[in-house]
Amino acid sequence: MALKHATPLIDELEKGPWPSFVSDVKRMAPKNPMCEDWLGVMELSYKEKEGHWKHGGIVGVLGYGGGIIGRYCDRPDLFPAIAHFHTVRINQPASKYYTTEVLRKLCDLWEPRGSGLTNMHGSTGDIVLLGTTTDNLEPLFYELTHELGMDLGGSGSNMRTPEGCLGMSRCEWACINTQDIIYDLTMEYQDALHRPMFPYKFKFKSSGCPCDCVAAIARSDCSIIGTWRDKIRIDQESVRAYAAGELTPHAGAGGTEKRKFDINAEVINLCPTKCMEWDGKNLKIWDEDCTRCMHCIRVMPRALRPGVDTGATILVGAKAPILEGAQMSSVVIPFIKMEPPYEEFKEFVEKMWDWWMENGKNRERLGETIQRLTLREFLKATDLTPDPRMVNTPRFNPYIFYDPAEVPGGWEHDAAAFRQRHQA
Amino acid sequence: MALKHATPLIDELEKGPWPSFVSDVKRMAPKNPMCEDWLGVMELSYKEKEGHWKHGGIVGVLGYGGGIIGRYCDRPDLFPAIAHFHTVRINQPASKYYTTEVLRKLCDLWEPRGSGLTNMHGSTGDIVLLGTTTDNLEPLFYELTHELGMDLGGSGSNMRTPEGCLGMSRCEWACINTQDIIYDLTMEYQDALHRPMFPYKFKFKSSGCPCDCVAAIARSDCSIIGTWRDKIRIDQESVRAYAAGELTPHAGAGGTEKRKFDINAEVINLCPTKCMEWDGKNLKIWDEDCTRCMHCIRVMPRALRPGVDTGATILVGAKAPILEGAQMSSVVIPFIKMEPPYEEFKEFVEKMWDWWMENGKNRERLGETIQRLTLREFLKATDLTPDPRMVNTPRFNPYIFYDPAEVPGGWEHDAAAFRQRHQA
Amino acid sequence: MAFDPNNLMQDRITDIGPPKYDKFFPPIVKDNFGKWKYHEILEPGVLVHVSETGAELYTVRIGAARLISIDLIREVCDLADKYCGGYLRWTTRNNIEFLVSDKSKLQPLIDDLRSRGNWFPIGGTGNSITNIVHTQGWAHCHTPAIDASGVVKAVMDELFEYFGSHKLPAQVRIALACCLNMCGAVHCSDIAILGVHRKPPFIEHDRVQNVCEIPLVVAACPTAAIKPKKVGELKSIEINNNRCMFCGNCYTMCPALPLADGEGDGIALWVGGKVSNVLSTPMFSKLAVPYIPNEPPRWPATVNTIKKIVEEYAAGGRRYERVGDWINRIGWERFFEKTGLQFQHEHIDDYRLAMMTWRTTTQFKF
Amino acid sequence: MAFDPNNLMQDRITDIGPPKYDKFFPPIVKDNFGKWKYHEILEPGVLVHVSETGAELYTVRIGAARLISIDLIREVCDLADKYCGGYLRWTTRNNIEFLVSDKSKLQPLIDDLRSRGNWFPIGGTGNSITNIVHTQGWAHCHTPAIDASGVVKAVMDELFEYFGSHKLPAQVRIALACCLNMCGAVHCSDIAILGVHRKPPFIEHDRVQNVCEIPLVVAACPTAAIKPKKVGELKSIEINNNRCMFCGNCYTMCPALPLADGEGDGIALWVGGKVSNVLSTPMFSKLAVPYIPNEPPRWPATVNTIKKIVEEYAAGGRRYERVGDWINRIGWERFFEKTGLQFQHEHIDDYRLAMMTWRTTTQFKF
Ligand code: SRM
Ligand code: SRM
Ligand code: SRM
Ligand code: SRM
Ligand code: SF4
Ligand code: SF4
Ligand code: SF4
Ligand code: SF4
Ligand code: SF4
Ligand code: SF4
Ligand code: SF4
Ligand code: SF4
Repeated sequence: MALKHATPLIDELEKGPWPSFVSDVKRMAPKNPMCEDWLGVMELSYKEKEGHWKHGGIVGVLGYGGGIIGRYCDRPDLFPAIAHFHTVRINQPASKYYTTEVLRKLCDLWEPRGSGLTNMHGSTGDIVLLGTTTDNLEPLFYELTHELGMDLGGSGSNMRTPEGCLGMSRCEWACINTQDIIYDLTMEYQDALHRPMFPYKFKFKSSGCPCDCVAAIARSDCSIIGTWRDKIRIDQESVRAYAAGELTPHAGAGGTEKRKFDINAEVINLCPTKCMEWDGKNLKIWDEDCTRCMHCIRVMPRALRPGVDTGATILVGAKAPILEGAQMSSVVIPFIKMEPPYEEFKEFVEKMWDWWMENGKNRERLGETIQRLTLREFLKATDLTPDPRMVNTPRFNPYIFYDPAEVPGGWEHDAAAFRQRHQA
Repeated sequence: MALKHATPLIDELEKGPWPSFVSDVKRMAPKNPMCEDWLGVMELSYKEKEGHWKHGGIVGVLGYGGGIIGRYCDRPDLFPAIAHFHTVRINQPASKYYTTEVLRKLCDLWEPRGSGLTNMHGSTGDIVLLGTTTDNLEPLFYELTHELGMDLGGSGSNMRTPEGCLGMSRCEWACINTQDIIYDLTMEYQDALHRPMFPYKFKFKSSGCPCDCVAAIARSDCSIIGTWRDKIRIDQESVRAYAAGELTPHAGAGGTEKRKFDINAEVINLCPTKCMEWDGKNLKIWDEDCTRCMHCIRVMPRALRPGVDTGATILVGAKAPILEGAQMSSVVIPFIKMEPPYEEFKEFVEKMWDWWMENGKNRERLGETIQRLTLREFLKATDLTPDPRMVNTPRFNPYIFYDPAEVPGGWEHDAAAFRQRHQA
Repeated sequence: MAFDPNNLMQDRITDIGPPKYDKFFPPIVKDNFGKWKYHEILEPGVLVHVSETGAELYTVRIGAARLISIDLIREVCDLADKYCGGYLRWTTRNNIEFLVSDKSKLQPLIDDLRSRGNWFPIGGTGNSITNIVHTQGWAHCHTPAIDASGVVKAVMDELFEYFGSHKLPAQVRIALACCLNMCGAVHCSDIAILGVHRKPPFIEHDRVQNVCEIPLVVAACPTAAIKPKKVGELKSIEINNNRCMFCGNCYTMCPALPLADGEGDGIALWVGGKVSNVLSTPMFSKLAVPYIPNEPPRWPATVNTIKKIVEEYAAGGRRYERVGDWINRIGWERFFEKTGLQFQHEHIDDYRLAMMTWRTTTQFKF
Repeated sequence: MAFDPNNLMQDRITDIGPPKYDKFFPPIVKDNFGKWKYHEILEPGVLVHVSETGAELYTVRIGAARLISIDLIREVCDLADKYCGGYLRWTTRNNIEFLVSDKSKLQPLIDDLRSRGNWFPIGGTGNSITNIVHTQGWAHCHTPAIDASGVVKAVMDELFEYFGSHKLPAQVRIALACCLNMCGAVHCSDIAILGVHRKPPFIEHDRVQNVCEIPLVVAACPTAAIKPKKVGELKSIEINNNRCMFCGNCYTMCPALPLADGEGDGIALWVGGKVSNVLSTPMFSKLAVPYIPNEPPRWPATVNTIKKIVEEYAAGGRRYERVGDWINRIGWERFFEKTGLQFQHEHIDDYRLAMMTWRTTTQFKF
């Protein structure tokens, strides 16, 4: 069946071994005029090398300050079906597990109410329904809540949809229950998620271990990363089995064949802290020097496991470049136990938010506020004690703001006495 | 003989195994009232924990804009002999070699004309004569030039006295003739040294090799550091002698006894680029990967020597913290041949100075001007080509100032055409 | 009760949040939650996780476009119903994972997936190039300098051999963001594809005061290039083009400042970033190529440059070395040599922390 | 002709520069310039350099105060005349080197030096603690927060065993600067002693307009804490004390802004810097102790803290590891533990590049 718009350029994207979104959408187009016009606008963009979407106005559902991104086409004359093309962000279930049942319901819900196109998932983690009109929003929200038991995600200057790695659900290295943490925070802070109250957006992400499979350290204002503070568990027999070539090193990540494994070359010498020793029979780890980089564990997963006194390292301030340049998260709590109901952690979160709301400028991410007002102020406001683990290195400039409380007489000089000692 | 001022506090500094400046000056005091009063003012400072020197006014010798630091005591009532206590900076001979003849002449000259105290040497490298009065300056300068064939060093916003390591005079690693370079620059730029013409001070330092024994990289606006670009010279027989414990490793720097020397542990594994191999008989270096860190050479000086295609790496911008924080020098010329008359280098110097004089703010060091106006501008002004050796890492922020000359249409948009393609 | 457009408050449910996380867990996950003991990759794209209880969970990972239709989702559901008791998940990089509890269904699932043309490629595990994290591009956003999905498709087609194999020294994570907002968080990726503008915005003075809040626009500029200015009777702004580095933040705040331009826009490539704390610490991506023109529909120059970088890394990287570790070992001078890329003034940082990137040592390679 | 105070131009010589460098070379240096082949440290403080020609030059290095009198110089000359044919030099760290060409005079020189009490200690070579580079302090400058020569004497007395021995893992370079101007260039030293003020300047409003150029004073402040201000009829300035970090740069420009204060001033200690490009690249010194009070005449707290740092380094450093390399290996968390120093808010950078110092990884030691 011929489509409304010829798309010679994007048709090129049907070729090749990787799944083609063009083929997918073309398959939809006969049933959905939005898809048809969307193919048309894409083709136009491919021709002109310019996008054709305008800024969104304020669209949303009643009582929510976020979750919908308004979007309008700048050529409604050519593509009337997508003149309005708003996005709906749905808070994904933690770690993105689904039954086919709920997915089919979602498809059934979306089919009549929008383009039928989605992003599985958005960069923040939401289910993204791509392209609908304002009048569809309220019914869609109604069905979403009633029939799927789901809710909108975040947008605007609010807490954004938190996201975690799959953690304990399928990973042997998880040191914290990422799913429960993410779910608990999401539920506890529904108001912050749905009603913008912050200077700018705020993102939580949680990874179960330092591998950081949800990239928390790069893109969350508050990163919760599992770790342990006791000893790596060693099964010496399995270590010997790796050495003997009986087990596949690196769980097959570097090739699935069993192979001779030189523990010295591939583990001991690579350990960043050089805190390991292998005498051909036994592996010894000086855990007090280990920085929990996961390398030895990930290359010999059947022999080594994280310790059992587990908890999280909390880091804050990651963000993309706008305005002050990109930041990664920085350690502010080297270790915290993370057991429900996470009270100690939530107290920290609330102190952090209070400080940020009081001091942050409009459109200033937490990391930027800390940059501007100093990490010292942040620690003070959140009742945290300075710790060398918070820095890669102490300062190397001598521009120290000494506390006047610690100086005899504070900032005051006795000018007269000074001039008695020293003639001008 | 009792001295004028009791000095119970600083007398404590006569104790202990390290040479005592207090004992030294006390020995002088009976002959020189300036020394007597200087001991007195030091004692007062030790009591009050405050210095007693005021800002200097403008003092100097005719036709020179630097070389003398004016200094006045803020208690002339108590210490009249040092009411005036100016410093004379004398340009040291390169690498600070002396004959006793010239030193004695210097002492004879200084004895009647000042305190008889010196700094051998000042931090910049000058011979510092510490403490004299304004009326002594001209005769002192006359005698200095006539009898010693010496001249003043720098102070103020001028080129400062250049300084080098001892280089080829007594070091087997010197890749450039530091003495000649320093002498040549000093002579060529006498005017810049004696007559302030820059936004702020400007320092040259030259080390013969990457050991940097004159700390050029930390404290010179322009650092000239010897290096080579061919191969490390290896005497395999001597390598074997080290391995066999026949030669003292590290030339005795770590203990002067001969000892068993594990080349793998002490050299191969420590080499920062891991570009060496030792099979028990022969040492192999992949020179293309060597970063010339000097380690292997310094631990086996009888076996290894720098290459023979030698020259210098030029780095610019080092300085102390005021204002923008301390800087080390940064590479701007990875390799340059340094043969008299150093024309290519001097062309670079003059372009650099022209740019700095034109663009530098008052009291802005070269490194700060580069920070403010970008390294790109500096390279452009000095006709240097960007090279990855100039950076530890390319930029990681996306804030690129693209050159409009490379953009079709430059900075201009065709606004009307744009709005024909895109409705507002 | 059904939705009543005239009575939005009727029966309204709000703030229920997402379904509880374990609601969609397959039974084997529920039973073995927190008890997993080890895992193994059986072949690229196929994992087994073994529990302390002895239970074994098989996972088959397939690459997917991130922009997918409900038709595609339904097709995936059919497969999950047939082989996985109806359970599946998406990964943090937008791949789909089929969760197989019944080992006998593993090979049939794999065979089925392989039989369906280019829809469901298996791979993305271990030392592969997995799915490219990306953003909207011309598909939906108002600030892009490039498309997203199309560039990703073109790149993945070319790198496809690395998706279904483990032949790289380590995992390679590629990300794309269509503008400097970097929704793809590309700033810590092994290879990052970034849409860039190269012309300062033009100012539609007749619209500014109507559609923009001038103080917010002024504050939005990272380099303070924008000042308020009266143009005739109109309140507007002026831009010091010399200070503009084309970030588009002002355009985000003010639609009357378009900067997109077909000929001006294009792609910058970045390399050597990472997120994990494994061996080395997280690293930012660094500029490799300042500009490649937009070449729809298949962006050949971009694709080939990435391929070249990957191939040099594949040839030169040591086992476990991420791209950034490899470059740190060989040095940037060698990176540019080996890849044939040109080092230009754009590579030298000139923003706020620039000084920290200069080479303050004589240590480098000739 | 003699100097005539009434005719300065008579016979005036200017711009002759220093004597040519080889003028004072001993003959053996002239003959073997650029031909040296290797060297060896025979015992701490005693070096031999061997030339390709076979010539051998012996050097005996002695520690010296940097502030020395002409009497002392003459005494040194006597020694050089007796044993060195009248040749000697100073090093870049203010030690004196006797240059002995005649091997038979080596031991007699050493014996003679040793016989003269504490005037001429032999050492400073190899893995020692050599002379402390320092500045003026209360001896001559107008901005110091501490003395220089006296602190150096007290510290060297305590560390004396390390001057004449090679028992440290590597060389340890200590430097002192009496104010933030850092004439001692202490910012790249293994251990740095820095004089610090802790009170903002007080303003002598009645003097400012007479003795200072207000725009220069305003420009001098790195943190923009200073503004011009009229005080009654007087043109003066005001200081926002909250922004002042006590650098004293305004005082350098304006004597009417004193900030020295006996109780406020003191010492900050820094560690882990280096200059050489050997093994590791040059490094800045990092804050170890933000403040120790001035304790003349012998600064016991400063001395003991430095001793403790040196001893921990001596015990824990590996061969060839500079202080900074040692700390990088063990981590700052261990450095503070081992030395018993307290990590405080002052250690956390809050100046311009502060962000680059934060720990953006989960890698650290408990
Ligand atoms: C949809 C999504 C991209 C995607 O294709 O997945 C997205 C899309 C937009 N982002 Fe984003 N961001 C999305 C995840 C991100 C991320 C990644 C993350 O959350 O992990 C980042 C980087 C991390 C961070 O937060 O810094 C990100 C950093 C930005 C920024 C820069 C923020 C900064 O502080 O530097 C902006 C600009 C702004 O806020 O004005 C922005 C703005 C936008 C806007 C709203 C455009 C704008 O200027 O108003 C985009 C709307 C596009 C559209 O029409 O659909 N978006 N944005 C992602 C959200 C989907 C979801 O909810 O799951
Ligand atoms: C005498 C000397 C210290 C010493 O005891 O050795 C010295 C003494 C002074 N220096 Fe210095 N500087 C001396 C070498 C240095 C060095 C080291 C070097 O040259 O290698 C530095 C650090 C490197 C650098 O240049 O950055 C240095 C960085 C400063 C600064 C900070 C400059 C900056 O850009 O951060 C100042 C402040 C200024 O210029 O206003 C300064 C200012 C001063 C003044 C003139 C005080 C002032 O504020 O006006 C001092 C006069 C002291 C006196 O009364 O005798 N001095 N000054 C050194 C010169 C002796 C000589 O000629 O050999
Ligand atoms: C499924 C997923 C988590 C999820 O919640 O969805 C996941 C799952 C696993 N990751 Fe991951 N990682 C996942 C995203 C990530 C990310 C995030 C990202 O790429 O955006 C990272 C950080 C990337 C970075 O550093 O830039 C990540 C860095 C790792 C590492 C560190 C590897 C390294 O060399 O740095 C490991 C350990 C390893 O594989 O050696 C790891 C290991 C693992 C293990 C082996 C954990 C386990 O024991 O089961 C899982 C199978 C890995 C595999 O694919 O071979 N995972 N992993 C994500 C799959 C993404 C995909 O579809 O390709
Ligand atoms: C005499 C002197 C040069 C001069 O022109 O006066 C000199 C002379 C030598 N240096 Fe040096 N260095 C001299 C100041 C320096 C400095 C500058 C400084 O300290 O301010 C440095 C850089 C310091 C730093 O990195 O902070 C310096 C870093 C080195 C190194 C690198 C050591 C390291 O582990 O980083 C070597 C190589 C070695 O010793 O292993 C070296 C090696 C040498 C050798 C062995 C060179 C040779 O082949 O003769 C000389 C004898 C060293 C010895 O004392 O054991 N020299 N050397 C200086 C003596 C200062 C003193 O009195 O103590
Ligand atoms: S971050 Fe750690 S716990 Fe989470 S999935 Fe990755 S490896 Fe497993
Ligand atoms: S986790 Fe990393 S640091 Fe710790 S022992 Fe293993 S390899 Fe070494
Ligand atoms: S810098 Fe090099 S050439 Fe100069 S003295 Fe030191 S080791 Fe010798
Ligand atoms: S000079 Fe340094 S980098 Fe070069 S081979 Fe020797 S140890 Fe290795
Ligand atoms: S990166 Fe830029 S263009 Fe792409 S989705 Fe995000 S805001 Fe839009
Ligand atoms: S594009 Fe960015 S840099 Fe340019 S004017 Fe706008 S906000 Fe400023
Ligand atoms: S460091 Fe400061 S106080 Fe010491 S001499 Fe230099 S300018 Fe003077
Ligand atoms: S001491 Fe320094 S920071 Fe304080 S006001 Fe003066 S110049 Fe500014």
